[in-house]
Amino acid sequence: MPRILSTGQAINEALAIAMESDPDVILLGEDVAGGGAREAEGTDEMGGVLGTTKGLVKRFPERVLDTPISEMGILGTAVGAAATGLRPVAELMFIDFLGVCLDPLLNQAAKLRYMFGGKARVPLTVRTVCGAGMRAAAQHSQSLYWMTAGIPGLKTVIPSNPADAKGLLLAAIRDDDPVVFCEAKGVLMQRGDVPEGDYTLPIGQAKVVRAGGDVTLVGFGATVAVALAAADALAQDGTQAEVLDLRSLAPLDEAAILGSLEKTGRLVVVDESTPRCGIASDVAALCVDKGFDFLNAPVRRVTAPHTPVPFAAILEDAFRPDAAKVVAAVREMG
Amino acid sequence: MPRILSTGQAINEALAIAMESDPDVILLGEDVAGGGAREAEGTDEMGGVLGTTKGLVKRFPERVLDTPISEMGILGTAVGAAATGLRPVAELMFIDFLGVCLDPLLNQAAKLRYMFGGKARVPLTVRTVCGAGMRAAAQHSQSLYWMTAGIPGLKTVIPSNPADAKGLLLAAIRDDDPVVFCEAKGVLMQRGDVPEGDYTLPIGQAKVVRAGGDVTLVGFGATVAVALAAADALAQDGTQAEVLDLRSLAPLDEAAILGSLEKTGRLVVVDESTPRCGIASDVAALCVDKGFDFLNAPVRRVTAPHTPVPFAAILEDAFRPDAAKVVAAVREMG
Amino acid sequence: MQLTRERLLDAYRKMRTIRSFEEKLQELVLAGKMAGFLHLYAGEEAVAVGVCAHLGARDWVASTHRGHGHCIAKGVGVAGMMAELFGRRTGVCKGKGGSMHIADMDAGMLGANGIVGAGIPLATGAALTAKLKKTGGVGVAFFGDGASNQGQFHESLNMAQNWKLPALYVVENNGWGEFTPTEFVVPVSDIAERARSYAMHAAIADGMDFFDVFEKAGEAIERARRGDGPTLLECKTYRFSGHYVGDTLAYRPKEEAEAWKQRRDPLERFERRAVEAGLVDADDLRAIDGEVAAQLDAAVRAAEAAPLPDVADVLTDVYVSG
Amino acid sequence: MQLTRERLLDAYRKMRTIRSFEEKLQELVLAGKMAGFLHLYAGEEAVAVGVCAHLGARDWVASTHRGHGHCIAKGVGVAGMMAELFGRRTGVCKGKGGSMHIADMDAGMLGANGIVGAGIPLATGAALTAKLKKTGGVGVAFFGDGASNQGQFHESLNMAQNWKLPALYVVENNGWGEFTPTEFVVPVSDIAERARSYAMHAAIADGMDFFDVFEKAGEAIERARRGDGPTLLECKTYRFSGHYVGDTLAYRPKEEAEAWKQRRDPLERFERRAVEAGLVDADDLRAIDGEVAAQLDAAVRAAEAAPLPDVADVLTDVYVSG
Ligand SMILES: Cc1ncc(C[n+]2csc(CCOP(=O)(O)OP(=O)(O)O)c2C)c(N)n1
Ligand SMILES: Cc1ncc(C[n+]2csc(CCOP(=O)(O)OP(=O)(O)O)c2C)c(N)n1
Ligand SMILES: [Mg+2]
Ligand SMILES: [Mg+2]
Repeated sequence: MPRILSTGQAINEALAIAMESDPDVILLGEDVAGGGAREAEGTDEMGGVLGTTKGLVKRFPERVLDTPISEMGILGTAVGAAATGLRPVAELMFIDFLGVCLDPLLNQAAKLRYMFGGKARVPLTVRTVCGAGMRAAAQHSQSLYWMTAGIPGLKTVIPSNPADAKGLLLAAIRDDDPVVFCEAKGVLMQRGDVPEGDYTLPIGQAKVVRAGGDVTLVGFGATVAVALAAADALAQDGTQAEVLDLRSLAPLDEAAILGSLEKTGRLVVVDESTPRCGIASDVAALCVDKGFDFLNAPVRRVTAPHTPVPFAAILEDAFRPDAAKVVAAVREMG
Repeated sequence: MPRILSTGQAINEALAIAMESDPDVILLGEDVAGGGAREAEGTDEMGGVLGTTKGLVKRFPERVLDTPISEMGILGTAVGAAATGLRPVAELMFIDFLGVCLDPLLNQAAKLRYMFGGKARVPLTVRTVCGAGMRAAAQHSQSLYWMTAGIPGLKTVIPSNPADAKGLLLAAIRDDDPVVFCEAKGVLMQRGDVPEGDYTLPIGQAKVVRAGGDVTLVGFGATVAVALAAADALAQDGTQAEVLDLRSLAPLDEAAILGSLEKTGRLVVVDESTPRCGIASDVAALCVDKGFDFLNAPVRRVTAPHTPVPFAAILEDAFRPDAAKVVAAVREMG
Repeated sequence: MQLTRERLLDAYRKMRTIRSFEEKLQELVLAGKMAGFLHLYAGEEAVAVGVCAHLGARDWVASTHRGHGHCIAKGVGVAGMMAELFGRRTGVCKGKGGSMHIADMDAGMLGANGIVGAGIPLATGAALTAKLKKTGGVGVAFFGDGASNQGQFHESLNMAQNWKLPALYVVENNGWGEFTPTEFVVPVSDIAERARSYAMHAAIADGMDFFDVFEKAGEAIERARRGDGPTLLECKTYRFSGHYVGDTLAYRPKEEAEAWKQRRDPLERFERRAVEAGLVDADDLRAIDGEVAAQLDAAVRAAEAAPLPDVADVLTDVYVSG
Repeated sequence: MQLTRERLLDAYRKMRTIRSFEEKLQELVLAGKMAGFLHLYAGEEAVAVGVCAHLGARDWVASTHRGHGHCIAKGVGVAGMMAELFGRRTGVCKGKGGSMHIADMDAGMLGANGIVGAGIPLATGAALTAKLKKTGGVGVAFFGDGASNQGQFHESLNMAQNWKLPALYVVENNGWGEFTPTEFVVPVSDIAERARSYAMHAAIADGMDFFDVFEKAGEAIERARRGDGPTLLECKTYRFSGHYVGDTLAYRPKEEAEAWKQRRDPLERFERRAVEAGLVDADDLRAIDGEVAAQLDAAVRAAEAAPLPDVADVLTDVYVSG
C-alpha cells in the first residue's frame, strides 16, 4: 500500500531495505550517523546533515560509519572496499565537493574493471545532493552530474520523486557497477506515494510521465516538475506536451528520447545545470544525429546561464530554469 | 622570420617571453625545473617530464618553482597567488590528474570573481597535457578538457600547431581570467613555422584552416590534423570540406561554427575525447539550436567510444578518431 | 607588538562587533528575514581578533564557512557585510556571495569558503606572493579541526615549509566538526602535533583568551616576516552555537556548552583581565558596546532599505574579459 | 613467522624474478619491441618481497606506477604479466591495462596505479572489508616518498587510525620522486615521522635488507591482524634505474647510484647473509637464477606468440551490466 513520504524518507527506507537484505551493504560519510556523540546521554544522532540516514546507525550499528571530513579518503576507501567484497554506499554531502574527491570516481571506480581486463567489479553507490534553490550560493548549489555522467565506467541516476528515489536507489546499490545517485534539492523535500517493500527501477530507462503529441519536454530530477508545470501551461493554449523523465543520465535512454521525438517532432530539454558540456547538449546532439529525420524545429535547451550560482534570492531565482522559460522556449521554436 | 619548432619548443619560447615581459609571471609544478639536483655537479635540469620548461630555471632562477607531488596544493596555491598579485603558470603534468586537484579550479579560480561581486581577478594559467596515442593507458591519456570547458568562470584553449601554441599561451598568461591551456600529445611533438617575437592570438576565436563548401569539419588540438587528412581524402572524391580549428573550447566561437555551417549545411565534429557531455555534443547542440535552418543533414560526432583508454596499441588505435572514421561519417550522412 | 590601550579597545570593539553582529543574524534568520546557510563564530572571537591584531594592509587572510569573525577582525565593514547577507546590491559582494563567500579583497580578506580546507592553499598562495614580491606581508589561513583532516591541509603545509613561506596556519579547534566531536575523527589530542610532519614550527594557544592568542600569533607572525617560515598555531576554542543557524544541537550535551559559556567566554575573560590589570575601564567597554549596537542597528536598517541586485547581474562578474 | 629454508628460497626467487623480469623489459623497450611507460623497481626488491612474504590469499596489496615488484611478490604470474606488457589478449589484464595498471584480483593485487597516492585509500578500503567481514586479512599499500606529499596519504592514514583498520602503509623512500630528490620536497628526514599526525604506530626498515623488512613488516602485520591497528612502515631504499625506461638520468649524480648498487644491492646482501649464516647454499641460488631466466625467456616467447586483442575488445569490460 502506498504511503506519502518525502524523497528523503524514501531514500532512508531504501537504505534500510538494502542493508537488511545484504550484510555487505555499508554506509559511510560525514555525520551519516551523527558523530560519536551518539553514546552520550541526553543526545541524539542526526543521520546526516539533512537527516536522510537517521535511525540507520541504531539498526545497523557496525555498518553506518561516520568519517572525518576527508572526501578523497572516503570515496577512495569506498572504492577499495567495493572491489574487495563490500557494497558501500558513500555519502558525498554536496556534489560540489567532487572538487576534492574526483579521482576515486574518475580514475579508480570508473576504470578498475576495464584496466583489469574485466576482472574487477566495483559495486559502489555514491549518494550526493545537487541543485540550487536553497540560497546556498556558488559552492553548495551546483548540478555537476554532467561530470560523472561523462565518465565512461560510471552510471549516474537522478530521481524526480520519492517513489522513483526508492526504486532507483535500491537498483543502484545492487548494481555491480559504480553508480552516482543524485538527490536534487528540489526533489528531496517533495512528498508523494511510495510503495512499501522491496522494489527496483531499471537503470537506464526513462519514463514518459505525461503523454502528448505536440512537443517533447525532457527533464530529470528537479526539472521534471518544471516540465510538468510548463506542460500544464502549454495545455491551456492547446499545445499537448509529452514529458519524459530521464531518470538515468548515464546510460542515457536514447530510444525513449528518439521515440518521443519521432512522435512530436519538437523537443526542449530542461536542465538545472549550466549550459556547457552537459546533459542538455547530449540530448540535443542525439536529436540532430539519430533523430534528424524527426526534427520539425530547433531543439532548445533551457538551462541555467553560464555563471556560478549567485546567492541573492532574486539572482538565484533568475538563475534557475522555470516553467515560464520552458513555455517561452516552446513558443519561440514555432 | 618564422623558424621550424616543435610545439613544445614554441611553448618554451612563449613562457620565456612572458616571464621576460612581466616579473609577476612565475612557473610552478612538479619538476618544472628538474629538482634540487640542479646544483649538484655533473647533473643537469630536466625542465619537466617532457622537457617543455627546460632552460627557464637558469634564466629565471627565482621564478621557476619545483613542487612536491601535491596537485591540490599546487593549484590552490597558484589560485591564492594569482588573486594576490602574481600571474602564475602552473603545470598539471597530465590532465588526468584533475581528479586530485579539481577544487582549486572548480570552486576557487572559476568562482572567486563572481562570488566576490567582481572584486577579484585570478590571472592563472594551467598548462596540461592531454590525449591518447602514447600507450600510456587509462590514467595518462584522457582528454578531459570538457570538464574545464564546462565550468563557468574558466576558459579553456587548445592549440593545434606550434605557432598557435605560442600565441595562445601568451594570450592565456596575459588574460586576467583563469585559463586552462591544453597541450594535446598529438600536437606536442608536431613541428612547424613559429614566428619570432611576442604575439598573442585572441582567446575565443576559431580559425578556418581550410576552406570548402560541401561540409564543415570541426576539430581542435590533435583532431585538426585528423580533419585535414579527412579533407584531403574527401577532396579526391570531389567533396570540398571546410576545416575549422576551434582553438578555444571556452568560450566557444559560435559565430564561426554557425558561419561555416551556413555555407556548407553539413557538419562533422571530431573530438579525441569520449562522447558524453563533451565539446562534440556542444557543437552539435549549437547547430540544432541556432543553426537549425542551415542544416541539410544530421550532425555527426566522431569521438572516442564511451570507454576508458586501453593500453594495447591495437586497441588504443581503434579508440582514437582518425581520418577514415571522419570520411565514413561524411559519406554516411549523405 | 605593544598592546596599547588603543589597541586593546580596538580588539574589544572587534570582538564585541562579531558577537553582536551574529546575535543580530540569528534573530534575523529565526524571524525569517534572512536566508542562506549561516555558521556562527560566537565563542571563538579571541582567535580571529587576537591573530588579526597583528595584521595590516599588506597581509591576507583566508577563511572558512564560519567566516564572519575573520572578516570583522580583518577590517571588513559591517554595513557591507550585513547588506551582503541580506542579498543586496550594496553588499560587499553585491549580494552574489552570501555568508559562505563573504570576502573583501580591498581589506585583504580572501573570502570565507564553502569548501572545508580550501582556504588553506589560498593563504599559502598569498604568502608566496608576499615572498616573491617582497611585500613584507604574511598569508594567514584560519580553518577548523575538521579541516585538518583534509588533503589540502597536508599538501599546503608541506609546500609552505618547503618554501619557507611567510604563512600562518591557525587551526581553530572548537571541539566539533558539524555534529561530530573532534576526538572522534582526529586521533591526536593536539592538532599542533601535525606540524611535525613538515618539520614546521608549532604553538598552542588558549583560543578563549585574547591575550594568549595575541602573544602566540605575534611570535609566529614575526617569525614569518623575518623569513623564518610558517607556523601551525592551534587555538583551543569552542563553538557556542550549533553548526549553523537552525541546528537543533540534539547531538551535543547541553552542559558542555553551558560550561564553556559560563567560564570561558572570551569577551568576559578579556574584560576581567584588562579591567583588573587597569589597562582599560569597564566604562570604555560599555561605551563600545553601545556604539557597536547602534552601528549594527544602522547596518540592518540600511541593508533592509538597500536595493536588490538587478536581475541582469546574474550574468556579470563571471569573467574580467570576454 | 619463521624464516624456513623454503621461505628463504622463495623470497630469493621472487627478488630474482623481479630483477630479471625488469632487465628483460628494459632490453625489450630499448630494442623497440615493447611500448608504454615502464617504471622499474630494481633496487627495491627487498621491500616488496619482505612485506609480501607475510601475506596470503586473504590479504590485499595496492601498488603504484612502479608496480612490477609488488605484483611478483604478491604472486602474480610472470607469463600473464609479460603478455600484458606486450599488449596481448593473454595478458593478465587482457592487454587493456599495461604496466601502470597491471593487476590481478585473483592474487589479491589491487593494481598498479598511475595516480600517485591513489593506491593508499584502495588498500585502506581493503582493510575495511577485512575488518567488517572479519576475514583476518590485511590491506597493504605500497607507495613512494613523493606520494607521502599527496592529500590521499593524509586522509587515508587518518581514517585507518580512526577505525583501527588492519592496514599497513609501506612508504618506499627511494630518495627520488621523478627528477626531484626527496629532501627537496619532504621537509622531514624520516617519513615515518608522519605517523604521529595520526597517533599511528610507525617503524623504519632498511629497505635494502630483506631480513630487516621482513622483521618490521611481520611485526606490523601481526599487530594489524591482532586488531591493534595500522602501521606506517618506512623502508629506506633506492631506485637503481631512472624514473622510467628511457630516462637520461641527467639530473642524478652517477656516483650516487653506483654507491648504492655496489654496496647495498638487496639480492647480493641477501645472498651474503643467508649463505654466511648457512641458511641456504649459493648453489641453490644459482639454480634459482637459472630457473628464473628460463621462465622469463619462456614468458617472452609465449607473449610474442600470443594473439593480439580483438579490436572489438575496446568496447568490453566497461560495465558489468548494461
Ligand atoms: C569539502 C567539504 N566537505 C564537507 C563540507 C560540509 N561541512 C561544512 S562545515 C563542516 C564542518 C567543519 O568542521 P571544522 O573544520 O572543525 O570547522 P567548524 O565548523 O568547527 O568551524 C562540514 C563537514 C564542506 N563544506 N566542504
Ligand atoms: C597525481 C599524480 N601526480 C603526478 C604524477 C606523475 N608522476 C608519476 S611517478 C611520479 C614520482 C613519484 O615519486 P614517488 O612517490 O617517490 O615514487 P617513485 O617513483 O620514487 O617510486 C610522478 C610525479 C602522477 N602519476 N600522478
Ligand atoms: Mg570544528
Ligand atoms: Mg620515490
